[in-house]
Amino acid sequence: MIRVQTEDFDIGAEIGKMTAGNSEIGGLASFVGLVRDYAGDEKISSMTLEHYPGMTEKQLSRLEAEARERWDLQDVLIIHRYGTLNPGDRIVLVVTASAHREASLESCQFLIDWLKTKAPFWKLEDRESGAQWVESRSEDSVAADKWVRVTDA
Amino acid sequence: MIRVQTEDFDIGAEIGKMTAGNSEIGGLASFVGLVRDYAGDEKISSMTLEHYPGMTEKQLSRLEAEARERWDLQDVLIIHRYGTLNPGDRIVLVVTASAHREASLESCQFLIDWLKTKAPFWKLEDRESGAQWVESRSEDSVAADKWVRVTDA
Amino acid sequence: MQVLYFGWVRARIGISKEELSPPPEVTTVASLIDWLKGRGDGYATAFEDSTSLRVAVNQEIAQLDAEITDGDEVAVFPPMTGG
Amino acid sequence: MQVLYFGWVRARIGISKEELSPPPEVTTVASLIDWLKGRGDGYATAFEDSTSLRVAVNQEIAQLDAEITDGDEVAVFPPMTGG
Repeated sequence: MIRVQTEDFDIGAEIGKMTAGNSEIGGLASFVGLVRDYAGDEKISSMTLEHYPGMTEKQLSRLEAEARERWDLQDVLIIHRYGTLNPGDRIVLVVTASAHREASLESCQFLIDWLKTKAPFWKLEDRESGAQWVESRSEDSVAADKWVRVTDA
Repeated sequence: MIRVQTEDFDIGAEIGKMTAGNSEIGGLASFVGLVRDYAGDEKISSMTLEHYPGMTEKQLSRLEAEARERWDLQDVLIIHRYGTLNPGDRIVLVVTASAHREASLESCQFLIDWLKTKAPFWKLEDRESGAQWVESRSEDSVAADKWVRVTDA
Repeated sequence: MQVLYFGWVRARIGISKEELSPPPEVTTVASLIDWLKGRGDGYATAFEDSTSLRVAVNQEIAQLDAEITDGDEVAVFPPMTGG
Repeated sequence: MQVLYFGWVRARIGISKEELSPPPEVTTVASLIDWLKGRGDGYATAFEDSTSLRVAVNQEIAQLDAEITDGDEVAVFPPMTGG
Protein backbone atom coordinates (compact mmCIF):
# COMPACT_ATOMS: atom_id res chain seq x y z
CA MET A 1 0.00 0.00 0.00
CA ILE A 2 1.21 3.51 -0.70
CA ARG A 3 0.14 6.82 0.81
CA VAL A 4 1.13 10.39 -0.03
CA GLN A 5 0.00 12.77 2.66
CA THR A 6 0.76 15.89 4.68
CA GLU A 7 -0.16 14.26 8.01
CA ASP A 8 2.28 12.44 10.26
CA PHE A 9 2.09 8.65 10.62
CA ASP A 10 2.21 6.29 13.59
CA ILE A 11 4.91 3.68 12.98
CA GLY A 12 3.76 1.30 15.72
CA ALA A 13 0.14 1.43 14.55
CA GLU A 14 1.12 0.84 10.92
CA ILE A 15 3.33 -2.14 11.79
CA GLY A 16 0.70 -3.46 14.18
CA LYS A 17 -1.97 -3.38 11.47
CA MET A 18 0.36 -5.21 9.10
CA THR A 19 1.24 -8.05 11.47
CA ALA A 20 -2.15 -8.44 13.17
CA GLY A 21 -3.68 -11.65 11.97
CA ASN A 22 -0.86 -12.50 9.58
CA SER A 23 1.31 -15.08 11.30
CA GLU A 24 3.11 -15.97 8.09
CA ILE A 25 5.33 -12.93 8.63
CA GLY A 26 8.70 -13.95 10.06
CA GLY A 27 10.60 -10.73 9.44
CA LEU A 28 9.53 -7.13 9.12
CA ALA A 29 11.96 -4.40 8.17
CA SER A 30 11.22 -0.72 8.30
CA PHE A 31 12.91 2.56 7.59
CA VAL A 32 11.94 6.03 8.74
CA GLY A 33 13.48 9.13 7.22
CA LEU A 34 13.45 12.26 9.39
CA VAL A 35 14.22 15.95 8.95
CA ARG A 36 17.63 16.72 10.43
CA ASP A 37 18.38 20.03 12.10
CA TYR A 38 21.64 20.63 10.30
CA ALA A 39 22.83 20.59 6.69
CA GLY A 40 26.61 20.56 6.98
CA ASP A 41 27.22 23.21 9.65
CA GLU A 42 24.14 25.24 8.86
CA LYS A 43 21.05 25.09 11.00
CA ILE A 44 17.80 24.19 9.25
CA SER A 45 14.61 25.70 10.61
CA SER A 46 12.23 23.81 8.31
CA MET A 47 11.99 21.79 5.11
CA THR A 48 9.26 22.04 2.49
CA LEU A 49 8.61 19.01 0.30
CA GLU A 50 7.01 19.57 -3.06
CA HIS A 51 5.82 16.66 -5.17
CA TYR A 52 4.13 15.86 -8.47
CA PRO A 53 0.58 14.80 -7.59
CA GLY A 54 -0.51 11.94 -9.78
CA MET A 55 2.96 10.95 -10.87
CA THR A 56 4.06 10.44 -7.26
CA GLU A 57 1.32 7.88 -6.63
CA LYS A 58 2.12 6.14 -9.93
CA GLN A 59 5.81 5.94 -9.16
CA LEU A 60 5.34 4.71 -5.59
CA SER A 61 2.88 2.03 -6.77
CA ARG A 62 5.39 0.97 -9.37
CA LEU A 63 8.14 0.72 -6.75
CA GLU A 64 5.89 -1.41 -4.55
CA ALA A 65 5.06 -3.68 -7.51
CA GLU A 66 8.75 -3.99 -8.36
CA ALA A 67 9.63 -4.98 -4.79
CA ARG A 68 6.85 -7.56 -4.72
CA GLU A 69 8.06 -9.00 -7.99
CA ARG A 70 11.67 -9.30 -6.82
CA TRP A 71 11.00 -10.65 -3.34
CA ASP A 72 8.39 -12.90 -1.81
CA LEU A 73 6.68 -10.32 0.39
CA GLN A 74 3.68 -10.60 2.66
CA ASP A 75 3.11 -6.85 2.72
CA VAL A 76 4.57 -3.51 1.69
CA LEU A 77 3.80 -0.02 2.98
CA ILE A 78 5.23 3.25 1.71
CA ILE A 79 4.09 6.51 3.28
CA HIS A 80 5.65 9.72 1.99
CA ARG A 81 4.77 13.13 3.41
CA TYR A 82 4.88 16.48 1.64
CA GLY A 83 4.41 20.07 2.79
CA THR A 84 6.41 21.94 5.41
CA LEU A 85 8.13 19.87 8.10
CA ASN A 86 10.31 20.75 11.07
CA PRO A 87 13.55 19.15 12.28
CA GLY A 88 12.75 15.85 13.96
CA ASP A 89 9.60 15.36 11.86
CA ARG A 90 9.13 12.09 10.02
CA ILE A 91 9.27 12.34 6.20
CA VAL A 92 8.94 8.81 4.92
CA LEU A 93 8.12 5.31 6.15
CA VAL A 94 8.89 2.09 4.33
CA VAL A 95 7.81 -1.24 5.81
CA THR A 96 8.31 -4.62 4.18
CA ALA A 97 7.13 -7.93 5.63
CA SER A 98 8.12 -11.39 4.55
CA ALA A 99 8.32 -14.95 5.80
CA HIS A 100 12.11 -14.50 5.83
CA ARG A 101 14.31 -11.74 7.18
CA GLU A 102 16.54 -11.49 4.10
CA ALA A 103 13.61 -10.63 1.82
CA SER A 104 12.27 -8.00 4.20
CA LEU A 105 15.65 -6.33 4.82
CA GLU A 106 16.74 -6.34 1.19
CA SER A 107 13.44 -5.08 -0.19
CA CYS A 108 13.31 -2.30 2.40
CA GLN A 109 16.78 -1.14 1.38
CA PHE A 110 15.81 -1.41 -2.29
CA LEU A 111 12.71 0.74 -1.82
CA ILE A 112 14.56 3.45 0.08
CA ASP A 113 17.35 3.51 -2.52
CA TRP A 114 14.87 3.85 -5.36
CA LEU A 115 12.68 6.39 -3.58
CA LYS A 116 15.70 8.69 -3.41
CA THR A 117 16.03 8.95 -7.18
CA LYS A 118 12.67 7.80 -8.58
CA ALA A 119 10.02 9.43 -6.39
CA PRO A 120 9.12 12.91 -7.70
CA PHE A 121 9.79 14.96 -4.57
CA TRP A 122 11.89 18.09 -4.22
CA LYS A 123 13.06 19.51 -0.93
CA LEU A 124 13.55 23.15 -0.06
CA GLU A 125 15.48 23.74 3.16
CA ASP A 126 14.95 26.91 5.12
CA ARG A 127 18.49 27.60 6.32
CA GLU A 128 20.05 30.45 8.27
CA SER A 129 21.55 31.76 5.03
CA GLY A 130 18.24 31.51 3.18
CA ALA A 131 16.18 28.96 1.28
CA GLN A 132 18.19 26.22 -0.41
CA TRP A 133 17.07 23.36 -2.66
CA VAL A 134 18.41 19.98 -1.59
CA GLU A 135 20.61 18.68 -4.37
CA SER A 136 20.55 15.11 -5.54
CA ARG A 137 23.64 13.20 -4.42
CA SER A 138 25.72 11.09 -6.78
CA GLU A 139 25.93 8.43 -4.02
CA ASP A 140 22.16 8.12 -4.23
CA SER A 141 22.35 7.39 -7.95
CA VAL A 142 25.02 4.78 -7.28
CA ALA A 143 22.88 3.20 -4.56
CA ALA A 144 19.85 3.16 -6.87
CA ASP A 145 21.83 1.75 -9.79
CA LYS A 146 23.11 -1.23 -7.85
CA TRP A 147 19.53 -2.61 -7.97
CA VAL A 148 19.29 -2.37 -11.77
CA ARG A 149 19.11 -5.88 -13.16
CA VAL A 150 21.05 -6.85 -16.23
CA THR A 151 17.79 -7.79 -17.95
CA ASP A 152 16.55 -4.22 -17.41
CA ALA A 153 19.55 -2.62 -19.08
CA MET B 1 20.69 -0.13 24.72
CA ILE B 2 19.94 -3.82 25.06
CA ARG B 3 17.09 -5.60 26.81
CA VAL B 4 16.43 -9.29 27.38
CA GLN B 5 12.90 -9.87 28.59
CA THR B 6 9.84 -12.09 28.52
CA GLU B 7 7.44 -9.16 27.95
CA ASP B 8 6.35 -7.88 24.57
CA PHE B 9 7.61 -4.51 23.32
CA ASP B 10 5.92 -1.53 21.64
CA ILE B 11 7.79 -0.70 18.44
CA GLY B 12 6.21 2.71 17.97
CA ALA B 13 6.93 3.73 21.56
CA GLU B 14 10.54 2.52 21.35
CA ILE B 15 11.19 4.38 18.10
CA GLY B 16 9.36 7.45 19.43
CA LYS B 17 11.58 7.55 22.52
CA MET B 18 14.67 7.26 20.35
CA THR B 19 13.79 10.10 17.99
CA ALA B 20 12.15 12.45 20.50
CA GLY B 21 14.48 15.35 21.06
CA ASN B 22 17.21 14.02 18.77
CA SER B 23 16.89 15.89 15.50
CA GLU B 24 20.33 14.74 14.34
CA ILE B 25 18.73 11.46 13.25
CA GLY B 26 18.11 11.40 9.51
CA GLY B 27 17.48 7.69 9.08
CA LEU B 28 16.18 5.02 11.40
CA ALA B 29 16.08 1.37 10.40
CA SER B 30 14.35 -1.34 12.32
CA PHE B 31 13.76 -5.05 12.13
CA VAL B 32 11.18 -7.13 13.94
CA GLY B 33 11.36 -10.91 14.02
CA LEU B 34 8.10 -12.74 14.63
CA VAL B 35 7.00 -16.31 15.34
CA ARG B 36 5.60 -17.88 12.17
CA ASP B 37 2.75 -20.37 12.25
CA TYR B 38 4.39 -22.89 9.96
CA ALA B 39 7.77 -24.63 9.75
CA GLY B 40 7.81 -26.10 6.26
CA ASP B 41 4.34 -27.63 6.01
CA GLU B 42 3.97 -28.33 9.70
CA LYS B 43 1.85 -26.12 11.90
CA ILE B 44 3.54 -24.60 14.94
CA SER B 45 1.44 -24.05 18.04
CA SER B 46 4.14 -22.27 20.09
CA MET B 47 7.85 -21.59 20.36
CA THR B 48 9.92 -21.57 23.54
CA LEU B 49 13.11 -19.53 23.59
CA GLU B 50 15.80 -20.51 26.06
CA HIS B 51 18.82 -18.31 26.62
CA TYR B 52 22.00 -18.09 28.68
CA PRO B 53 21.38 -15.40 31.29
CA GLY B 54 24.49 -13.32 31.80
CA MET B 55 26.15 -14.34 28.57
CA THR B 56 23.19 -13.11 26.52
CA GLU B 57 23.47 -9.60 27.93
CA LYS B 58 27.25 -9.63 27.40
CA GLN B 59 26.93 -10.75 23.80
CA LEU B 60 24.18 -8.28 22.92
CA SER B 61 26.17 -5.42 24.47
CA ARG B 62 29.17 -6.51 22.47
CA LEU B 63 27.14 -6.54 19.26
CA GLU B 64 25.86 -3.05 20.01
CA ALA B 65 29.42 -1.83 20.66
CA GLU B 66 30.63 -3.43 17.44
CA ALA B 67 27.87 -1.73 15.42
CA ARG B 68 28.67 1.63 17.01
CA GLU B 69 32.34 1.17 16.19
CA ARG B 70 31.68 0.29 12.55
CA TRP B 71 29.03 2.94 11.83
CA ASP B 72 28.39 6.46 13.04
CA LEU B 73 25.19 5.80 14.96
CA GLN B 74 23.03 8.10 17.02
CA ASP B 75 21.36 5.24 18.84
CA VAL B 76 20.98 1.45 18.94
CA LEU B 77 18.29 -0.66 20.56
CA ILE B 78 18.17 -4.45 20.73
CA ILE B 79 15.29 -6.15 22.54
CA HIS B 80 15.24 -9.95 22.58
CA ARG B 81 12.47 -11.91 24.22
CA TYR B 82 12.67 -15.38 25.75
CA GLY B 83 10.09 -17.79 27.15
CA THR B 84 7.08 -19.25 25.37
CA LEU B 85 5.66 -17.32 22.43
CA ASN B 86 2.77 -17.93 20.06
CA PRO B 87 2.60 -17.54 16.27
CA GLY B 88 2.39 -13.84 15.42
CA ASP B 89 4.25 -12.83 18.59
CA ARG B 90 7.25 -10.55 18.31
CA ILE B 91 10.62 -12.16 19.21
CA VAL B 92 13.24 -9.53 18.57
CA LEU B 93 13.52 -5.83 17.77
CA VAL B 94 16.59 -4.10 16.38
CA VAL B 95 16.56 -0.35 15.82
CA THR B 96 19.50 1.70 14.58
CA ALA B 97 19.48 5.45 14.13
CA SER B 98 22.00 7.55 12.27
CA ALA B 99 22.36 10.89 10.53
CA HIS B 100 22.46 8.93 7.26
CA ARG B 101 20.24 6.17 5.92
CA GLU B 102 23.10 3.94 4.73
CA ALA B 103 24.56 3.65 8.24
CA SER B 104 21.20 2.85 9.80
CA LEU B 105 20.21 0.25 7.19
CA GLU B 106 23.58 -1.48 7.08
CA SER B 107 24.04 -1.64 10.84
CA CYS B 108 20.51 -2.99 11.31
CA GLN B 109 21.23 -5.79 8.84
CA PHE B 110 24.58 -6.44 10.51
CA LEU B 111 23.01 -6.77 13.96
CA ILE B 112 20.29 -9.14 12.76
CA ASP B 113 22.84 -11.28 10.93
CA TRP B 114 25.09 -11.51 13.97
CA LEU B 115 22.23 -12.09 16.41
CA LYS B 116 21.35 -15.23 14.45
CA THR B 117 24.68 -16.90 15.16
CA LYS B 118 26.15 -15.01 18.13
CA ALA B 119 23.29 -14.50 20.55
CA PRO B 120 22.94 -17.48 22.93
CA PHE B 121 19.31 -18.37 22.28
CA TRP B 122 17.86 -21.75 21.42
CA LYS B 123 14.37 -22.29 20.06
CA LEU B 124 12.08 -25.22 20.69
CA GLU B 125 9.07 -25.39 18.38
CA ASP B 126 5.93 -27.14 19.49
CA ARG B 127 4.82 -28.79 16.25
CA GLU B 128 1.98 -31.14 15.40
CA SER B 129 4.48 -34.01 15.30
CA GLY B 130 6.01 -33.04 18.64
CA ALA B 131 8.65 -30.71 20.05
CA GLN B 132 11.49 -29.89 17.69
CA TRP B 133 14.63 -27.81 18.23
CA VAL B 134 15.18 -25.17 15.56
CA GLU B 135 18.41 -26.01 13.78
CA SER B 136 20.96 -23.39 12.85
CA ARG B 137 20.99 -22.71 9.13
CA SER B 138 24.15 -22.64 7.07
CA GLU B 139 22.79 -19.55 5.26
CA ASP B 140 22.82 -17.77 8.61
CA SER B 141 26.51 -18.54 9.07
CA VAL B 142 27.20 -17.27 5.57
CA ALA B 143 25.23 -14.08 6.29
CA ALA B 144 27.11 -13.57 9.56
CA ASP B 145 30.50 -14.27 7.99
CA LYS B 146 30.09 -11.62 5.32
CA TRP B 147 30.49 -9.01 8.09
CA VAL B 148 33.80 -10.46 9.32
CA ARG B 149 36.52 -7.94 8.57
CA VAL B 150 39.87 -9.04 7.23
CA THR B 151 41.55 -7.50 10.27
CA ASP B 152 39.45 -9.76 12.55
CA ALA B 153 40.52 -12.95 10.83
CA MET C 1 -0.34 21.08 -23.92
CA GLN C 2 -0.11 21.14 -20.15
CA VAL C 3 3.41 21.99 -18.93
CA LEU C 4 4.43 21.63 -15.27
CA TYR C 5 7.52 22.77 -13.39
CA PHE C 6 8.85 21.58 -10.04
CA GLY C 7 11.67 22.35 -7.62
CA TRP C 8 14.06 25.12 -8.60
CA VAL C 9 12.79 24.97 -12.20
CA ARG C 10 9.40 26.11 -10.90
CA ALA C 11 11.00 28.64 -8.56
CA ARG C 12 13.04 30.23 -11.36
CA ILE C 13 10.15 30.37 -13.82
CA GLY C 14 7.77 31.57 -11.15
CA ILE C 15 4.80 29.40 -12.07
CA SER C 16 4.04 25.74 -11.49
CA LYS C 17 1.80 24.94 -14.42
CA GLU C 18 0.71 26.46 -17.73
CA GLU C 19 -1.41 25.55 -20.73
CA LEU C 20 0.68 26.13 -23.86
CA SER C 21 0.24 25.79 -27.61
CA PRO C 22 3.77 25.52 -28.94
CA PRO C 23 4.43 25.96 -32.69
CA PRO C 24 4.52 22.87 -34.96
CA GLU C 25 8.34 22.64 -34.89
CA VAL C 26 8.12 21.66 -31.22
CA THR C 27 7.98 17.87 -31.51
CA THR C 28 10.21 16.76 -28.62
CA VAL C 29 10.76 17.78 -25.01
CA ALA C 30 14.13 19.25 -26.00
CA SER C 31 12.56 21.46 -28.66
CA LEU C 32 9.84 22.49 -26.21
CA ILE C 33 12.51 23.58 -23.75
CA ASP C 34 14.36 25.51 -26.47
CA TRP C 35 11.15 27.26 -27.42
CA LEU C 36 10.33 28.05 -23.77
CA LYS C 37 13.75 29.68 -23.28
CA GLY C 38 12.56 32.49 -25.55
CA ARG C 39 9.63 33.25 -23.27
CA GLY C 40 11.62 35.20 -20.70
CA ASP C 41 14.61 35.41 -18.39
CA GLY C 42 13.11 33.04 -15.83
CA TYR C 43 12.85 30.30 -18.42
CA ALA C 44 16.32 30.97 -19.78
CA THR C 45 17.80 30.68 -16.29
CA ALA C 46 15.76 27.61 -15.39
CA PHE C 47 16.78 25.76 -18.56
CA GLU C 48 20.37 27.01 -18.72
CA ASP C 49 21.98 23.66 -18.01
CA SER C 50 20.06 20.88 -19.73
CA THR C 51 22.14 18.14 -18.02
CA SER C 52 20.56 19.12 -14.69
CA LEU C 53 17.02 18.82 -16.06
CA ARG C 54 14.78 15.77 -15.82
CA VAL C 55 11.49 15.38 -17.63
CA ALA C 56 8.30 13.38 -17.56
CA VAL C 57 5.72 12.94 -20.30
CA ASN C 58 2.24 12.01 -19.12
CA GLN C 59 3.65 11.35 -15.65
CA GLU C 60 6.23 8.86 -16.91
CA ILE C 61 9.97 9.53 -16.73
CA ALA C 62 11.17 10.37 -20.26
CA GLN C 63 14.30 11.47 -22.07
CA LEU C 64 14.87 14.94 -23.53
CA ASP C 65 14.41 13.55 -27.05
CA ALA C 66 11.00 12.06 -26.23
CA GLU C 67 8.33 13.02 -28.75
CA ILE C 68 5.38 15.03 -27.53
CA THR C 69 2.05 16.05 -29.01
CA ASP C 70 -0.70 18.50 -28.21
CA GLY C 71 -2.63 16.64 -25.55
CA ASP C 72 0.43 15.61 -23.54
CA GLU C 73 1.26 16.56 -19.97
CA VAL C 74 4.94 17.49 -19.91
CA ALA C 75 6.87 18.17 -16.70
CA VAL C 76 10.36 19.62 -16.31
CA PHE C 77 12.19 19.43 -13.00
CA PRO C 78 15.55 18.96 -11.25
CA PRO C 79 16.73 15.45 -10.28
CA MET C 80 14.26 13.98 -7.79
CA THR C 81 15.16 13.88 -4.12
CA GLY C 82 12.61 11.59 -2.55
CA GLY C 83 12.91 9.49 0.57
CA MET D 1 33.42 -25.99 38.34
CA GLN D 2 30.01 -24.79 37.24
CA VAL D 3 28.84 -26.58 34.07
CA LEU D 4 25.76 -25.42 32.11
CA TYR D 5 23.82 -27.02 29.28
CA PHE D 6 21.40 -25.42 26.84
CA GLY D 7 19.11 -26.43 23.98
CA TRP D 8 19.03 -30.09 23.04
CA VAL D 9 22.24 -30.68 25.02
CA ARG D 10 20.32 -29.74 28.16
CA ALA D 11 17.26 -31.71 27.05
CA ARG D 12 19.29 -34.89 26.46
CA ILE D 13 21.23 -34.63 29.72
CA GLY D 14 18.11 -33.69 31.65
CA ILE D 15 19.63 -30.95 33.78
CA SER D 16 20.57 -27.36 33.01
CA LYS D 17 23.38 -26.77 35.48
CA GLU D 18 25.65 -28.73 37.80
CA GLU D 19 28.58 -28.15 40.13
CA LEU D 20 31.35 -30.62 39.23
CA SER D 21 34.84 -31.47 40.42
CA PRO D 22 36.45 -33.22 37.49
CA PRO D 23 39.70 -35.17 37.95
CA PRO D 24 43.05 -33.43 37.33
CA GLU D 25 43.38 -34.84 33.79
CA VAL D 26 40.46 -32.63 32.75
CA THR D 27 42.31 -29.51 31.58
CA THR D 28 40.33 -28.51 28.46
CA VAL D 29 36.68 -28.33 27.46
CA ALA D 30 37.22 -31.33 25.17
CA SER D 31 38.57 -33.46 28.02
CA LEU D 32 35.72 -32.30 30.25
CA ILE D 33 33.25 -33.47 27.62
CA ASP D 34 35.03 -36.82 27.31
CA TRP D 35 34.89 -37.27 31.07
CA LEU D 36 31.20 -36.27 31.17
CA LYS D 37 30.35 -38.93 28.56
CA GLY D 38 31.12 -41.56 31.18
CA ARG D 39 28.49 -40.16 33.55
CA GLY D 40 25.51 -41.74 31.80
CA ASP D 41 23.57 -42.34 28.63
CA GLY D 42 22.13 -38.82 28.49
CA TYR D 43 25.64 -37.34 28.40
CA ALA D 44 26.85 -39.85 25.83
CA THR D 45 23.93 -39.02 23.53
CA ALA D 46 24.25 -35.27 24.07
CA PHE D 47 27.98 -35.28 23.28
CA GLU D 48 27.88 -37.90 20.51
CA ASP D 49 28.78 -35.53 17.69
CA SER D 50 31.33 -33.00 18.87
CA THR D 51 31.12 -31.01 15.59
CA SER D 52 27.58 -29.97 16.54
CA LEU D 53 28.66 -28.69 19.95
CA ARG D 54 29.53 -25.11 20.83
CA VAL D 55 31.08 -24.02 24.11
CA ALA D 56 31.60 -20.96 26.25
CA VAL D 57 34.06 -20.48 29.09
CA ASN D 58 33.10 -17.81 31.61
CA GLN D 59 30.37 -16.62 29.27
CA GLU D 60 32.74 -16.09 26.36
CA ILE D 61 32.61 -18.17 23.19
CA ALA D 62 35.53 -20.63 23.25
CA GLN D 63 36.97 -23.52 21.28
CA LEU D 64 36.87 -27.17 22.36
CA ASP D 65 40.59 -27.07 23.14
CA ALA D 66 40.20 -24.07 25.49
CA GLU D 67 41.88 -24.63 28.85
CA ILE D 68 39.70 -24.64 31.94
CA THR D 69 40.32 -24.60 35.67
CA ASP D 70 38.35 -25.18 38.82
CA GLY D 71 36.58 -21.87 39.25
CA ASP D 72 35.44 -21.61 35.63
CA GLU D 73 31.90 -21.50 34.33
CA VAL D 74 31.73 -23.82 31.32
CA ALA D 75 28.70 -24.07 29.04
CA VAL D 76 28.02 -26.63 26.31
CA PHE D 77 25.25 -26.08 23.79
CA PRO D 78 24.14 -26.49 20.15
CA PRO D 79 24.82 -23.73 17.61
CA MET D 80 22.98 -20.58 18.70
CA THR D 81 19.78 -19.59 16.94
CA GLY D 82 19.12 -16.05 18.06
CA GLY D 83 17.20 -13.32 16.31
